[in-house]
Amino acid sequence: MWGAGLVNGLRITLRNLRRGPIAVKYPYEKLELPERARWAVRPKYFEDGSPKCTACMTCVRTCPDHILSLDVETREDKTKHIDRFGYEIGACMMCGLCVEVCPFDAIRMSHEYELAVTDVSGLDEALLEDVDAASAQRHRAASDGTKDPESDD
Amino acid sequence: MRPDATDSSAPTGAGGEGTEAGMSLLGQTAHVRAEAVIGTLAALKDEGYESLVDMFGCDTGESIELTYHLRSYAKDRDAYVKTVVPYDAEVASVWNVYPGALMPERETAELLGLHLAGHPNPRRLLTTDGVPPLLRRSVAIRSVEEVKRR
Amino acid sequence: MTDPTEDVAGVGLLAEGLHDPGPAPAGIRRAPSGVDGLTTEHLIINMGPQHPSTHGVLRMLIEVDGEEVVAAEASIGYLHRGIEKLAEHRRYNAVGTLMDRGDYMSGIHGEMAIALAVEQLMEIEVPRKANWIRSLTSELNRLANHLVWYGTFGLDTGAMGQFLYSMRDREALLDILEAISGQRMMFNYVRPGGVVADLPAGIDAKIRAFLETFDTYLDEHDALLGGNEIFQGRVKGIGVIDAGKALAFGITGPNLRASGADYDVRKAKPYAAFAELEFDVPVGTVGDAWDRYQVRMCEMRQAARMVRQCIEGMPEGEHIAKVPKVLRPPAGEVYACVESSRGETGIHLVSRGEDTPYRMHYRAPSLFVLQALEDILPGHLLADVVMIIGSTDVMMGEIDR
Amino acid sequence: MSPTAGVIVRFVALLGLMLTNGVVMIYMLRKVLGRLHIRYGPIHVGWHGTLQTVNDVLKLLTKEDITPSAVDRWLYRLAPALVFVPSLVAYAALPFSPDLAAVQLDTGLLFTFAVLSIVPIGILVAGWASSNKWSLLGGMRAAAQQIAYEVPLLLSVLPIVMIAGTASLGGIVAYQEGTFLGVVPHWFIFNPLGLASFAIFAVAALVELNQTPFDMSEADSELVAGFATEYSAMKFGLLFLSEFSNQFVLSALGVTLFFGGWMLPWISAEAVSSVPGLPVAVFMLKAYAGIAVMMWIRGTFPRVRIDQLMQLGWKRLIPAALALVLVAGVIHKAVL
Repeated sequence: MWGAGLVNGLRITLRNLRRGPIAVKYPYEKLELPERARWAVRPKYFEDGSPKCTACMTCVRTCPDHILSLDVETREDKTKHIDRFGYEIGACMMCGLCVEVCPFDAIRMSHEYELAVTDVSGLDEALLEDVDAASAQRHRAASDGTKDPESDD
Repeated sequence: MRPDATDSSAPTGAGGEGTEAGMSLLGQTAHVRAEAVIGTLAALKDEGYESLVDMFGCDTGESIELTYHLRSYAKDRDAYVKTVVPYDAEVASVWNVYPGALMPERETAELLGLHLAGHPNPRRLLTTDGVPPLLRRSVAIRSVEEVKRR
Repeated sequence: MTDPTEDVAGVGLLAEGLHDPGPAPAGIRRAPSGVDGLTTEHLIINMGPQHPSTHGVLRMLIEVDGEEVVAAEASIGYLHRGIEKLAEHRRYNAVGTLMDRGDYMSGIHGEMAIALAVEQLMEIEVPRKANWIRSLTSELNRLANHLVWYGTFGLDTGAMGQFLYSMRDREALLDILEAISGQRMMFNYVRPGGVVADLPAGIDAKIRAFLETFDTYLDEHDALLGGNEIFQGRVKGIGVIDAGKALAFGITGPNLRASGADYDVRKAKPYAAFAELEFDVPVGTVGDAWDRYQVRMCEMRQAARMVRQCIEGMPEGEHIAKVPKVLRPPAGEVYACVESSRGETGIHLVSRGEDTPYRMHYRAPSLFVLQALEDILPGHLLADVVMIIGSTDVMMGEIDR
Repeated sequence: MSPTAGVIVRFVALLGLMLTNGVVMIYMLRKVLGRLHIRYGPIHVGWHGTLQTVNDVLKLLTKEDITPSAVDRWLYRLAPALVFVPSLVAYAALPFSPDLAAVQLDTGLLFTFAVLSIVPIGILVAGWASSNKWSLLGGMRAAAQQIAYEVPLLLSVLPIVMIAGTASLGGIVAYQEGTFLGVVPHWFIFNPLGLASFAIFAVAALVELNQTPFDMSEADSELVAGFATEYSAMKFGLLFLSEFSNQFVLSALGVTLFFGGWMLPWISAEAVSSVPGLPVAVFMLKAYAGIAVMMWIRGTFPRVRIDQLMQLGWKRLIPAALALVLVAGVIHKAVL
């Protein structure tokens, strides 16, 4: 009969009505992210709070959009001091390539997705500022062989 | 105009004389002079290659190499017709043999700085007027420093 | 793209002044122009780039005689980001992020195309489990894409409900893909040599839960839109692309199969694990919007069936082959194609041995559908134009690249 | 009370009813459509979003009222009035209860349809005056569609007038009192002739109201926003509000003609009218039930193409309506 499809359509919308809304009321209820979700890049630290980054510039070279920048000064005794590890979060596409390629597991993809800022200067963050870079031996000592940090690159 | 010697008049099988070794990965490839392109394509179409899958150009440093990728669904085989044209050359449009080449030709001509002859609508497809031919090696991309200073 | 400030009349095909309308389609009687001194004029309408029902930023210049389309021309380029140029300056592991943004509804297919091209060049042997994971994620991505097509196709005809029901199912799919790859649409998951990470634990429970409810929901979708007589009346018989015209214009994928030509890259040139999966390929007869609708709905059922097979038969093993950190494929030129949800997405890769591609051409299936649209639109009504564009599921991201 | 004071009081009452109707119906539409589409609808503003529409009206009042330059100035301003006033006047003849009706007209039915037929003229003027190709198409479509469907709308109501013997809405409601063999109430919906004419009335009413599946004039997926594209702030508010009040008027008309107006089934008319306020409540409830069904249809069905709509109208509905009038005449003379 001509109208059968129409009536069936009405029945389906009514059944959906009875199923009840599935919308998540965002600011009040939040969905929890799966473990692998990739959002803003964040530095990682040793237990004593010093950053694991050894300023080896691998991630800076790997980033396809060139948004990571590292101002470093090497002192005479080969230790490095990171003035600013710049990260332009406004232009980051969160592809995770820097984290994959970092030989010292010094940065991670966090679960922070609420990254709105009110002022445009907030788009250019500094991951690490005015701090001493960790040295390779420190990593070897810390990991004592569990993970070989000196993988070749 | 007689298609030149390298063109394979009976392309089945004979069309396979790929030039450099590296090209063999592509399979049947026919290298043709620019004027013989339409002749070869028409011959291949009667041969059973009824569909043009793709058409694109590549800037090889000293000239532009146009590639026509044909396919015969009946025999499930692909064939490539390649030709080399100088920069800013006048390229004859093949749309009446393969109407599928209408837009790809416009895009290739626009992005590689060629001129289309015999095309119903030879206007620019993707970029507005005044934009240089982007896919030329000569047109530089923003350097890392420029990107950083944005 | 024509210069937006330019007067609309002086544009491409329409530049030669106004056309006289073709033969009136069946059932439409056209008022003769010039009768008793009344001359009718054709309107040139700008449908897009900001128009509610052009998918993405398509701008169609339509010359209309009353409601009937006399001539149509697509003016595109509003989403041109120069993916092919950018690819010449990126390393091989980062080109996948570009391909995600080409056809942004089926990122996995784009990434797979470039991965296959590099693997062919470097003769990398992909482990069996990686192939199975690739097939699983590509079918999940196809489902998500067809659901968006279904929802927006319903919106084009004016029904709001279908869009929200399809979004409900798509959310579940995107959550699964987020759990596997880390992001909902910009996956960056398939890499030359395999996939970047193995399946997370408990993912097959999540997929099984989705599949259970999905079958009932899919039948509901089909009944709600496809079963609706008004929709059938709107869709049957319009936008007919017969097999000959489809092949001549280089159309591939569901639009080609809807016109009756049985060609699917997953069957003709099997890649990933599609050789080991059984699925059948739906083929239409006439090639009108109704056949395109049927073909895509049936493809969704086949995709769900394949996802089920993938979970049950997932082999053990490595998820990626031993691949050097920086890929330097040997000099050469290769063409790798993939059955993406819109047709055959192909990558023509020219390499000169450096760590960045020398030239990467991205074959976009929607570009060939768009030029066929320009050819078939005259003769339809304005309301049909929206339906035909909706039924072919053209995607501006991959047309403009 | 002098007659002019009476008219002013009635006018203010109708205007108040129309505005509250508009506010309640917009909120109801969002909630019904929301729940149909498995989402919430407004929830933040006020208790469960009830103040949402009040906010919207305030927003429309305070928004800048832009008059595009290329617009036909006078017609552009006249159009919202041409659409809003008829839908306000159409409330006049509705019988809310045995004695409570703004105007007791003997030809209430014809008056309501006559007033409602001015609305398409307003839409056409709005479409033409906005000097925008999309709204011109929207205006043309609306004119063609509503003029084509006014004929079956009137014809479908003629059998009711013939059987009830009067064109006054109060009279028609009174006729529907009592029950047939004690079980079936005298409502016209249960009368076979009434059922047939209700089918045609429902389709024609949906087309008159530009409701899905016939919302051709502001088919948002084709014509951007149809005739209302160039209107902003309160002018758009007037167009929008009159669309909803038309919906209420036609739903109320359907209730009066087919579902026994303010009557309750199986209860006598005096019992209902003895309780103060009950008839008005029953009438409004039935009218809103009709509106809910329209919203249910709006959330489900796609849109019909304009030429299919015309063919349905001229080739199927009008002949059917004419045949129905013929059959009703013969039966009415032979049987009753």
